[in-house]
Amino acid sequence: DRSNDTLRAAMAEEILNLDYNYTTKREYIILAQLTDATLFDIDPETQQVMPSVATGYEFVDETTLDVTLRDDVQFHDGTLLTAEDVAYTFNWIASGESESNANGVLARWLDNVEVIDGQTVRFHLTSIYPLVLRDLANRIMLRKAGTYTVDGQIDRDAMSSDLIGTGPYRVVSFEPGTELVLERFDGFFGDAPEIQNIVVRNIPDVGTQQAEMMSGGIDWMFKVPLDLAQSLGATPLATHLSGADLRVGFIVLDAAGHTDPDGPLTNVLVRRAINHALNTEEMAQYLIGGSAEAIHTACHPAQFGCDQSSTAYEYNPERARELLAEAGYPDGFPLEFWAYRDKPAAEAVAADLEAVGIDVDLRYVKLESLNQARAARDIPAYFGTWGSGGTADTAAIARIHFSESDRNLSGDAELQDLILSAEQTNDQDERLSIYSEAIGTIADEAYWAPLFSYSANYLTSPDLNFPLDPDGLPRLQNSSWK
Amino acid sequence: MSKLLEINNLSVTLPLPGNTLHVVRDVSISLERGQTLGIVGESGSGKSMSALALMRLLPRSAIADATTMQLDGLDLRTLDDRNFTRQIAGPQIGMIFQEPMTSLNPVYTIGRQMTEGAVSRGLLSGKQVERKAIDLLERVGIPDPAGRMSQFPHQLSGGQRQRVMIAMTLMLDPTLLIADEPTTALDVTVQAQILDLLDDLRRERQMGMILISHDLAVVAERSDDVAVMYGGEIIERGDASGVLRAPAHPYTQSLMLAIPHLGMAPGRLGAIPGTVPSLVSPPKGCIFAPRCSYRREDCTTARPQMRDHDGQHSYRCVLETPPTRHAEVIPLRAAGTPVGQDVITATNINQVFETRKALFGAKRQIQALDDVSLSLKRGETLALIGESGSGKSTLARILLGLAQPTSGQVRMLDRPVAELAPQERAAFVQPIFQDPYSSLNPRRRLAEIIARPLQLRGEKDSKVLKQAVGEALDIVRLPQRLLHAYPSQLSGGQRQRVAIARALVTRPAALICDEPTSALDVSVQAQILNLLDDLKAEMGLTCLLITHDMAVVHQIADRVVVMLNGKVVEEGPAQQVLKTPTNDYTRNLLAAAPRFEMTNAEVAS
Amino acid sequence: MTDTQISTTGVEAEMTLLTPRQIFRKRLLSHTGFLIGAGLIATIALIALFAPLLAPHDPYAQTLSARMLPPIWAEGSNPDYLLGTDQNGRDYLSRLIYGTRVSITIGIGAACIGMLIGVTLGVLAGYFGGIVDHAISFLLTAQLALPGLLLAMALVFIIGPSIWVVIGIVGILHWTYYLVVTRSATQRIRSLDFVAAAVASGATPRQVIWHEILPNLFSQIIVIFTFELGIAILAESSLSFLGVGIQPPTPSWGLMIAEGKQAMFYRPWLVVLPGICLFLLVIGANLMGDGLRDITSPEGRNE
Amino acid sequence: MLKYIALRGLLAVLVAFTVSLAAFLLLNVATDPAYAIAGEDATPDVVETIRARYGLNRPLPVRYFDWLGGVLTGDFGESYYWHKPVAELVADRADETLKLAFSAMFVTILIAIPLGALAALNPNSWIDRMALGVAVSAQAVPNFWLGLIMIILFGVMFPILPVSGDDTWRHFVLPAFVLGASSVPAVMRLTRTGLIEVMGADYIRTARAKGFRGWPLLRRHALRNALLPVISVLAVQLGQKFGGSVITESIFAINGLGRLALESILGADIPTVQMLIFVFAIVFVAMNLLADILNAAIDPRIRIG
Ligand SMILES: Nc1ncnc2c1ncn2[C@@H]1O[C@H](COP(=O)(O)OP(=O)(O)OP(=O)(O)O)[C@@H](O)[C@H]1O
Ligand SMILES: Nc1ncnc2c1ncn2[C@@H]1O[C@H](COP(=O)(O)OP(=O)(O)OP(=O)(O)O)[C@@H](O)[C@H]1O
Ligand SMILES: [Mg+2]
Ligand SMILES: [Mg+2]
Ligand code: NI
Repeated sequence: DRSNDTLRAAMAEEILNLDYNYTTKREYIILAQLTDATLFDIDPETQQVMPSVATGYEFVDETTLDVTLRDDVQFHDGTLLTAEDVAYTFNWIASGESESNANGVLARWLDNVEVIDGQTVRFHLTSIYPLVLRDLANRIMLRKAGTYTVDGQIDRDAMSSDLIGTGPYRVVSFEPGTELVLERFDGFFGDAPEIQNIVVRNIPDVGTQQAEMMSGGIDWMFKVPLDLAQSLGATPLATHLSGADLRVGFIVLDAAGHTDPDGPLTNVLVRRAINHALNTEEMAQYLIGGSAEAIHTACHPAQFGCDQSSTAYEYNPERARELLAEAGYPDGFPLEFWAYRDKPAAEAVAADLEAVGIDVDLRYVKLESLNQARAARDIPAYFGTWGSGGTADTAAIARIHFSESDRNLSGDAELQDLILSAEQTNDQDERLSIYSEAIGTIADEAYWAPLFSYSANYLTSPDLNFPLDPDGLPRLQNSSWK
Repeated sequence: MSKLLEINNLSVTLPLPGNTLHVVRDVSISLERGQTLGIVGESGSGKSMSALALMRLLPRSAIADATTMQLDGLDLRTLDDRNFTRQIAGPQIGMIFQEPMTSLNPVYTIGRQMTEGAVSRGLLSGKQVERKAIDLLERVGIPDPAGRMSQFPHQLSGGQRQRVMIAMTLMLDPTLLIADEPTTALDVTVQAQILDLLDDLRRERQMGMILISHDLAVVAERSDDVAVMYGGEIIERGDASGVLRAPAHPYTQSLMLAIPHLGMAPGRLGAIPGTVPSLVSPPKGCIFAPRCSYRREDCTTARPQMRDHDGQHSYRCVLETPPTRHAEVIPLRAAGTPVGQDVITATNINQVFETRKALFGAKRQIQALDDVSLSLKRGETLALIGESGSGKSTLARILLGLAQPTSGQVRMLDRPVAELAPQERAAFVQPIFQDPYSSLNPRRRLAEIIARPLQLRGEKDSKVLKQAVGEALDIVRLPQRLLHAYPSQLSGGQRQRVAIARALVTRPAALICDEPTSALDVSVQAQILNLLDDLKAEMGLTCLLITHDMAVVHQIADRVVVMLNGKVVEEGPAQQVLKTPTNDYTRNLLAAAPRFEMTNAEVAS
Repeated sequence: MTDTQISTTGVEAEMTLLTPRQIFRKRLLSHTGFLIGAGLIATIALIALFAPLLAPHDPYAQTLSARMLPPIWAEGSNPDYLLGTDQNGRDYLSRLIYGTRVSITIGIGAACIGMLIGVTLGVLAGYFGGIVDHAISFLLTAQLALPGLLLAMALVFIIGPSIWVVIGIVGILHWTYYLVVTRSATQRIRSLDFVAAAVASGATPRQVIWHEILPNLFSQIIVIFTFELGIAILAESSLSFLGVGIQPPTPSWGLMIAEGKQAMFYRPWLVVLPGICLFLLVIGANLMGDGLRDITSPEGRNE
Repeated sequence: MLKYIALRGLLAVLVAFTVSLAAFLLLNVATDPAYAIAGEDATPDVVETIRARYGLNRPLPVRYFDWLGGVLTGDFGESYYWHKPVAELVADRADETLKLAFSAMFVTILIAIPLGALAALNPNSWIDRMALGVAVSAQAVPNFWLGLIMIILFGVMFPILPVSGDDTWRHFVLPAFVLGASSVPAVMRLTRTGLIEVMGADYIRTARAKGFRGWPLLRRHALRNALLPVISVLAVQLGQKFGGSVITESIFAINGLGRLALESILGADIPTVQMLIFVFAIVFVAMNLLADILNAAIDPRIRIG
């Protein structure tokens, strides 16, 4: 609402905890951008590492990194950030007792952080890790030393509601699951945002959100289903924005034969047939819309190392049938196909597979159920998506899907070694060629049937100026009134 | 001075989907101050409808019409409903009903219900009303009347509630009191008290009273004038002694012959053939014609005139002089059948029920049977009498083996009943219950109902079953074509016969009949009692008969056992107990039983 | 004159009376509400039966380029799709027609399961009383105290959604009405004299229950069945609406409403059309239930 | 009386424990909360961390008895999501649900009882038919559909009422109507049948014979008796509304217990679900008890020993 300089954003997911060190979901990244600052920023356009709380860095050797800090970074309670604070934050999260959600990310490579002087900290790495700076930029929010120990007791929820961060906005009030009120923080070290107040309301139902948007009750909503975004965007009541999104959608096929050692999916011809059967162009255009595009790689084309020259299987149901026949399934076979989001797309996939003779039993379930079934190796094929945590690097998608993880259904040990080897080097060219080879293998073996990249659909009130970034992360702090 | 009540040509019709019931037709009655008019007639004859029409309490859809309807010279027909309810219902005409248990509002105190009529009319001040209510309660014989004012109806017994109803009606000092079967639901001893009370009050206050009853003896004892109703019409009316001692109409005559009389030697009863007429279309001729043994051609062509008979009373019949009934009494067929050994003996039976009065309240024990011993001999009819709640039905269930006594032993055929296999027991003794409506499964055809005991015994051959059912129907004199009817298509008497047929199909040696006729009209009761007599004569049936009617005991029993509060208080040969009771309670029971003080000759006149 | 003889005139008068079944039929046919309800249900059942003949399209066939077309009366419609298309470009009319199958299958299946459970427990509790009755009453209280929708969600969650799971769960959650009614009816019938007569003839409890009690519960069970039919259909649609019911792409009206919900302001028919179908089916069941209840209750129309 | 209440209280607790045990088993067999907490892009190590953090790697019976032990000391555990004691959470949310339940009940009573009474006093008239029509229709309209239609109608076509949130009384108008409408058929039918039955009772005939008719007859003699069963049903319906407004609360974005329950189930927030189900069971039994006590207060025949 421009009149009282308050941006009212709606979110369907409940906001329960403001401390991004203890959360994972996307909504929390958006909020963390507002309330917290990280050591570095990644330029969304160029993917370059930019200074933020840190002014610069230097690799002392392959596993030692020195980072220098600004001297004017203020916490929301007015105290200045020191090197001790930074070291505390990282050491705490890396320690097992933090039980932080970021612990896994950090513990992989961080040994400890040491204070060199008032403006410098030193990171000791356990091994070579090419994505150090990205992790520093994305995952860890800085806290005052001792934050998580209250009266001698560990309190992991210390920052969950009365957050003291270093970001451009500070928390005025927070009612978990209902409403978060933020106010511009005048002591912010960076560029001051234009809008004075941001109110984030939880409205679980998109229909209700939309009604609120129409009646002027909210100014911004995201994750808007395409149809709604288009329809409402066509009215003067709201503006439809469609931005890029690093998220990609794909079908993971049980090539390893976890569900059935001799099942059809263990046959590469069948997997190729499935790739041929899917009209991904139409799905991208009609069901996801906006900037979404069909993809043929197991990564987002915008990601570093995502080589687009790998095999592409064009939409060709005839060919798919032939391949199935060739594989010994002229009459198709029954296939349990799991999905948890984008129901229309899941149904479209099912319909396309049915069209080439595969008898699909669509199991549209809650994410938890899918995750659980997958962990139990009970899923022959599922419609997955991955947002890479906003990281425009193939590493962010390849590692989790093709190395030791229940998401890896390829059963290809060589591929796994290949992908892990990319993380043993800081040489970007070498990484590029490794990923290129890996992506090529995945495509040739048709371990996946890549579907499409996503598009982020937003609806904003007509007088809101909301710039979009190519990495697909909404940054409310950059908005302004028209 | 005009008569207190004068109604001429009252008709009531009830439109039903598809047709119309003519429930009251052309009824004329009149009543003097201080007099009692008794209206008698079998169930469904339109007694209540006539009274309700007077009170404007008919069902919503009913239409009432009369040429005269005057109360104390005031033409009631000119009053609109509002004025009628203010001026007549209550202050002028009071009415009490049959069901004392449900006629008081359960959620308000006695006091409130007694006083509200007067208070809402502003007749008396609060204090006065209270005083008057307490006085009246005292007058009707309620102990501790002041305390009762704050009690609720459920805290009173049935007889007390009926007294409260009477007192409540008297609060507005009506000039006419209508009592619609005021005592039918009560025990005979209580019945006598209530009727005495009503009589006294009528005399004290010079009220007119209409006493509706199906019990001819009650009406004979308590009324000045009597109207006999049949099929919605008054077929005979006049002074009580004239109408009931020297009935002129063939129907009234038949009715008198159908009732067992305490004062006469027991003999076959004169059952009226056929069933009550349908009220859907008014008959052109005499309404009783289809069942009348004096039926003539002209009976069915035109409605007979009301005919004067010895000045005091008149009747509606084509016969100019009333027919004379045959005087001889046909003796019972089973009289003097030999009595054999004990077949069922109960020794020292105790039955204690545990009930909770309130939800989760303390348990209460009811000693339903207290050390009862009794034996039933082969070939005899043993009557068990006693007031309501004295444990008769409980004992019957125990004798049948349907319930286990708390202590004591029942021996059947010289073996403990528990040792008998259910089939053996069933083959020996069968029950007949009071309510012919609930004793037949409404979802089964008669053939299935009657064949069921045989099937349970393991008989599968459909031919055998069919034959047995046919024979059973013959025994109870039901036509074979009813085989495929449902119980709902039968009259009460026919149903009771089906129940008897079912009991007899396995050829048991004994029947235990729990009030088999008390739900039936007297004419039907006569059929059933005669049937029992036949069965005894033809099959040598042993019979335990539970009843509360002294006349029935007199009619059919060889021996009688009197129960009070779960104890046997007297036992002996029937005629001896009835003539020379030794127990006070039995004496009261006998004294309270309404009776015609008539001789055989009188009935025959 | 033989007094025990029944005059034939009287008997003949009674023989013209109708059997209970005939009376029932006659009253049914003169009850407007019942006729409307039965008509609705019959029509919908026929549609379900002949869905393949009636549906103009394959309800699963998608044309992504023809998504969310409006119905024929609205602007921009395609005459090939009488009621437009859904978000995957499938013919809405065909999906609505096939949706009858889901609703009717689930309604009947769940009502039957509920009936089996409820009537069994009700008859046992009513007939045996005592400890059996107490145990069953406790079960009843526990069941009633459980928020049904939540439990259903949790259960579907566990077993994974499919039409049979939904039938089973909706059925398992809807037996209380049967139980309450059959329990008290059994208690009442049990105390009637014809039961005592059967026992006196040596009938075992089983024989009494099958032969004497159940036939008398029949009409009440039918009445509850029709009501439960409606309730089960609504329950399925609620579950599907919440996303834990019927699996896509199977056409279920509740699911269709949930899917259309997002676009309801611009394409209200997506919500309104399946809503109306659901309404008609359930109202049909309820009218039938009301009618049957009126007819079987002795005083005529009196719930 | 006290003994009765104590016994019923015991029953309530027993029911609550039975129900919560059932819920506990169901939920735990159903889902692994760790996955739910972790979210869409969670890596396995995050899931593992979470599992350890919440003690989800302990055997089921241990966890149940742990929970039970907590409950006996008044501690219902901590929500996996909200990071605060479940009891606090439920207490926080309860007021919205209470407001919604009571206002819905108000709507129900306002519509159902007068309509039922009018129908009963004019049986088979057009009023009666209309009332039955309302009842049958209200029964056949799915709650969620009515909610959506109300939003379309009053939020968009005639935007006179807010369609989401729970700030002012105006926010409660639509949800209260939608939720209240679902109880109208039962209450209306019961009022109607009850009154018809009472109007045919012998004691009403007695009152008529004493010269009462019309409104005084209804007020002084019929209403109290007829309302006895209605009160029980109202209490049960109110009890159900405390827990059963899942759909209404989520459609209208009211932050009450229903929505909390929905989200907790979908998110496998077992402690929260456990407590909610426990509380709903207690509320249900308590409402029944309340109905019994009210009935006993009105009807002298029922005396609680
Ligand atoms: N509400 C009603 N609807 C239809 N028919 C009725 C109604 N009330 C009474 N009848 C019929 O009207 C006729 C006369 O009934 P009424 O109650 O006057 O008989 P009664 O002589 O008082 O009988 P009883 O001795 O059984 O009380 C009967 O055939 C009865 O079936
Ligand atoms: N199942 C039972 N539980 C508790 N009390 C019972 C039970 N059956 C009978 N009683 C009580 O036992 C006593 C005797 O009842 P019973 O039915 O045997 O009397 P009755 O002489 O047959 O009376 P009526 O003439 O009214 O039929 C009554 O006080 C009754 O309330
Ligand atoms: Mg009568
Ligand atoms: Mg008895
Ligand atoms: Ni003769």
